Amino acid sequence: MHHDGILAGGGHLTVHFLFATRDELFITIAKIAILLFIVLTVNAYLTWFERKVVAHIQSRWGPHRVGPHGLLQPLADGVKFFFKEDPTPAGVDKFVYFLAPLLALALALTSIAIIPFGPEPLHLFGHDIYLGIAPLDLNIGILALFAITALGVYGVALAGWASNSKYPLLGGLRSSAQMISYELALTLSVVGVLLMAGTFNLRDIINAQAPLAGHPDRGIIGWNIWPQILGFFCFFTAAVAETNRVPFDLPEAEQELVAGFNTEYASFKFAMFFIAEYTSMITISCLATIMFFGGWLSPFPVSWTLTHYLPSVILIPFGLWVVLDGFRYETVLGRVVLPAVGTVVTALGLGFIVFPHANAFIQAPFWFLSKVLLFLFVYVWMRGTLPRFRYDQLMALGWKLLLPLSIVNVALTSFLILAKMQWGAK
Amino acid sequence: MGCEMTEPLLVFFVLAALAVIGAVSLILQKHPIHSALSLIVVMVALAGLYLLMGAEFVAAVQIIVYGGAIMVLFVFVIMLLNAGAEERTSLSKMAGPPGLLLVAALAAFVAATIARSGASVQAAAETGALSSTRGISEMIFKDFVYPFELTSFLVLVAILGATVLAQREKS
Amino acid sequence: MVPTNYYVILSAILFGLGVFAFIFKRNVITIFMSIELMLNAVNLAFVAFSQALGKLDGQVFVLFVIVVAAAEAAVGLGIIILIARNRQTLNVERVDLLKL
Amino acid sequence: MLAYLWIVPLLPLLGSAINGIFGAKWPNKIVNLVSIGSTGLSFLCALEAGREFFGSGQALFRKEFFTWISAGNFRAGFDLQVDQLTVVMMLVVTGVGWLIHIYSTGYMAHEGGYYRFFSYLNLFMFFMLILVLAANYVLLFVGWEGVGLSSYLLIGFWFLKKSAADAGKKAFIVNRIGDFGFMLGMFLLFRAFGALDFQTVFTKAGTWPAEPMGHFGTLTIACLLLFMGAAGKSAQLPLYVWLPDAMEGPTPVSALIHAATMVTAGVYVVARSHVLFSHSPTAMLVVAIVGCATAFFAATIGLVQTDIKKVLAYSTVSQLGYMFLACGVGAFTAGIFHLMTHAFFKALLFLAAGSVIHALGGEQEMPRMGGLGKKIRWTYYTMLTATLAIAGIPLFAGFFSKDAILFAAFQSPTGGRILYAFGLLTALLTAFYMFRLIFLTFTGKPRYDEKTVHVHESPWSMLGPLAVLAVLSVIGGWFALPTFYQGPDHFANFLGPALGAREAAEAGAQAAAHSLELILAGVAVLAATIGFVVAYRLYVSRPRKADELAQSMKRAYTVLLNKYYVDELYAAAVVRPLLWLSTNVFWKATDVAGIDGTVNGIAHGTATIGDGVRHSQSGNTRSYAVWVVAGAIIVLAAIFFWPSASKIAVGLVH
Repeated sequence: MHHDGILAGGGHLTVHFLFATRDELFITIAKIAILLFIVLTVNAYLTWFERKVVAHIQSRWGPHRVGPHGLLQPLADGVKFFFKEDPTPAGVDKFVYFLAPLLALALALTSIAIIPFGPEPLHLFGHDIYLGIAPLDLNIGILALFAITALGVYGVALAGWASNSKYPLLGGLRSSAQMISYELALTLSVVGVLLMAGTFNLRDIINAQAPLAGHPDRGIIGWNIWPQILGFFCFFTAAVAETNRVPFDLPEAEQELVAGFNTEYASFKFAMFFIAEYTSMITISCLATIMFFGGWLSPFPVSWTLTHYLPSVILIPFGLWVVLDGFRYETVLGRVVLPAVGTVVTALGLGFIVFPHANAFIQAPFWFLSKVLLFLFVYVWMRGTLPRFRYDQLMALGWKLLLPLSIVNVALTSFLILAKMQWGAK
Repeated sequence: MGCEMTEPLLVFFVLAALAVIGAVSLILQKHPIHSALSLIVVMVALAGLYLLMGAEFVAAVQIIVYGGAIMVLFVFVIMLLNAGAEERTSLSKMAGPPGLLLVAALAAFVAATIARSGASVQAAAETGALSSTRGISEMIFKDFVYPFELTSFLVLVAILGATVLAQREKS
Repeated sequence: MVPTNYYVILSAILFGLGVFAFIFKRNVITIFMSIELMLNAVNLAFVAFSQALGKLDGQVFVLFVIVVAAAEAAVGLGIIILIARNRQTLNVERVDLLKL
Repeated sequence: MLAYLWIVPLLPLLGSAINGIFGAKWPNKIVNLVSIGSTGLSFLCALEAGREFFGSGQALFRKEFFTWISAGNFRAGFDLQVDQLTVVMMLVVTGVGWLIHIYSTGYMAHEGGYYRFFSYLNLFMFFMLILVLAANYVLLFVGWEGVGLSSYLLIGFWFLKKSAADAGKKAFIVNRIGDFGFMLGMFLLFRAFGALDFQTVFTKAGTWPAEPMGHFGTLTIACLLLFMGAAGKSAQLPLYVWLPDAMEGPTPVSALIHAATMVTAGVYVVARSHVLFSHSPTAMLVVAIVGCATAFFAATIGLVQTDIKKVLAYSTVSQLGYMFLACGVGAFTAGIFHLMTHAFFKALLFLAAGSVIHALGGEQEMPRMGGLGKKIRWTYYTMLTATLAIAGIPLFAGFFSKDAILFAAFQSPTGGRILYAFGLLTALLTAFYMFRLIFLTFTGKPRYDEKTVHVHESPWSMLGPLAVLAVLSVIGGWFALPTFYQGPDHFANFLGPALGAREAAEAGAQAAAHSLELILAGVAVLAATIGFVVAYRLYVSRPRKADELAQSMKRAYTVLLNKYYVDELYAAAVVRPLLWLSTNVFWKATDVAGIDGTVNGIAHGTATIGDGVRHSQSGNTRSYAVWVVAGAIIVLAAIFFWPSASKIAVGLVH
């Protein structure tokens, strides 16, 4: 009866998922829990990944003491964060001081909820469970995402202000200014994509990049990256700035501002900022994937059935290599753990070959995740290679290059679309 | 009507409560930053209400522009000026009891007006879900295109004005 | 289904609170915020009626209001910065001279 | 040229503007170039216009250039018209004006405000041309007032001299009185005929029945009012007082404005509206009597004046009286004829007098002149010519015109004899005082201090015009020559079409009265000679005699010397009461106590209220906020308690 109660009213499409039925409510909660777990883990190992990659870029070993290949390093860090002393500086505005990190983390995690990870529902207990928390018909998906990222500024700004210390204040000011400036470019740069897709709904945007019925399956050719290369450039640059990552990490420019807005934060509050930053990295990568790289679509035409086995083709050799590598590892733990992990991975790969359904289901998430990983790697790569901008350069870049470029992009796209309507229709 | 506790109603009351609390705290807080935060709460709550009414686009814009731009600007300025807690001077004779009286009168009038108009509006209610975003765009770029252009001009002027105002005079 | 009256009454309450703040706060910035609050209240009423009447004009109006509010905020805050710079105070009661 | 008639008045206006605006910086040469050039050109244009007019052979050329005022059925446009009368006036004005411009370049050479003088002079030319070219009373009135203005400016040219400034004011104010009448006349005409342009008025008036003698109908009153204006402008009794004082202006001004052109405007107006006048014998009679009286009256004053220019001024007045006499007895042509000849010889007289004054370095009193004839020959001869002309010596211009007037007066049915008698007497007096002037100035032994004053002949720029005018004042009258051997009066025939059939009839009558005319001419000449002889005996052969005569009838002498105490009379009767009234009633009572009191009272009241209200403007933003809320509440209350109001408001929005 609740069901009727809601649908009768109409105009609640976006909220009805919250309580369509009790079961769906539970499912949603479960989804949230799982996603939270995954995201946090990924965060943790993202730090490991980053440190490793940067280390190798700088021809160092990176973490390798805690656990085999330092795999337990994130764990250790987490523990450290928990048990470190958490001093609250004198004269801070308590409420805001505590609010800021919470806000940052909460918003970052919320934004993930918008992202859809796969097209096909998972059939469990007689329910269609879609990958991703947001409802299918979230017509303002991208807008919602931007809304949340827009609020993300407060975390940084308030933290800087509440710390009652000049370095954080400066950092906070800088980052809020920076975020506001680049938000414009970020928003404008995707307008091209939206114009082509004609919707805000992320799923529809991905589907818009899929081959239309009766048209030749062009695979990677159909992605937005090609027509929207300009938009992508703007988008990715702005995104990096929006997440305060190198080369735009002025808010936490060590040389000038000690550690920027989070100087006065220690232990778990600091961790919150940390996690928030990495989560937003992930979100942005997902967004880039969806917007420009066809989301979960395979780069190959569907007709190339052999490509469906790529997951296995990648997983099995990787697993085997891990096993072999494990046997030669110096520590005992390593010699035990690594082969185990390796076998699991190999088994997964084989499983996909054996169970076609599972393989079919895994395709979309596989591509999605691999693309996201690619972007994350690019993030880290940039951190390893690029120097930091000067503040004025940053502002100039944002206002004088990206903004005009993205506007030009919008104009071009809309013009082309109009032209297509005029002449290309037949 | 419809006073059996459906979830939308629940949500409404939650959000409404949030909004009112936010507004009250905006008044009670001494420090501008806290007032700003309270106002942000109000705005988010209103955004939620818009969602509840199916005005998704407006909701999103509400948060992006109000929450993400305007209020950030406020916070930014407060930080920039390093504004302290507000001093409770009362140098104004008018803004005492008479002000209070006036506010009460205003509220009363508004309430009364609504109470009278409410019924008539209620009659027209109960329309199906309207996919707002598309419709809105249609309206903006067809019916309201000139006002729209005018607003863009307004914004341009505002940008210039703000720039001129904020730049330090050379000395 | 939430009766339109509820929304409108809520907007009335918010508006009243906004007016109250408008009169009784001393800090320029806060007063400015209370104006924004009033605008928001009005927006709520707009959207509520637009939903009730099944017309979108209300929502379009809200968009316009938001744009105007943004412009207003830009200019207004600029002015406030100037005031703070010249008068060394944000208390409107201390800013009662046209000329220093 | 006729099509572009407006060029004729425009040229002087341009000259005036250019000189007035830029002249201050320019050397005199350029100023001369502009002013003389503009007037000369306009003279040529006038000639050309006249030629075309006669070439076209039409009775009246009339063109509406643009509508100036248009209200209901009333229309006053910038309409110009040309007929024979206009041509005469136009040529006189531009021609004589041009000569006098040339003369002035010499006369004013050493004066300050050179450019100003010429700017005014050109301005006068402009207005005068508007006056004579106008095709309706309104435009005519524009010129009328304009010439008044420029006359005021020029009389007061040396405005630092109090007497000059006062004279200017006097002229202006006295003219106001006349203009008042003139305007009333116009209004009356408009009420009667519903229009003010000559064509309509005259055609309609032509159909009106003539109003019998002594009957004051609309036409009569209108005519009398117009004549009042004319009397003001042309210095007739009782409004003549300003003209003698106007001699404070530079001599060329006296010559151009107060002898040749402006003062004759009155005569012109009367002649122009001859249709109206001829329909009301009463008005005609009044005009005749006033004219005649003025002629005699002024002549008597002129007998004893010692200031050379004053003498000429009074003679001007009396000659104007002649012209009005002529108009009054219906001999409009004769009037205009005399107007023309008078323009020549009186201008000449003034210019010559100016030359004399110039020669003596600013001396105007005849008792301190004498014996100049040999020193400044040209001036002497030219002035002598003019004197002969004005005195009415045969074959000189004045003779013919004056003779025509006297003849007409003699013939006129109503009181003709008396008018004639006075006219004749005036002629005698004229001859006397003119020759007195000549003798006192040019003959006898010098009475001025020859050591300090060294007499010098004027430059050619002055003598040239003198010569030309001398020639004109000789031959100017010869149009009428044929009448003496029974031929037609060319001038009369020429003006005939413009001045109506009545003339033609008279032309017929003249043939009958030919012998009579010869007799009258003889009598007139006799009178002139008597005047000459008396003057000669008194001032040349036995100089002592004049003073003895003055002593013997001291009372009359003093009365004349003081101009019958008219100015004093006016001062007592009009000026002082007015002064008293305006000082005590209008200024002290009305203005200071009443108006200023009110204004200041209001100001004080405002200040007090403001002082009270000011306190609400505390500058406290929060108070203002409260006021804003109060306003909002008022609006809401209106909407709430009076919904129709809100409906209306909404309606306004939509």
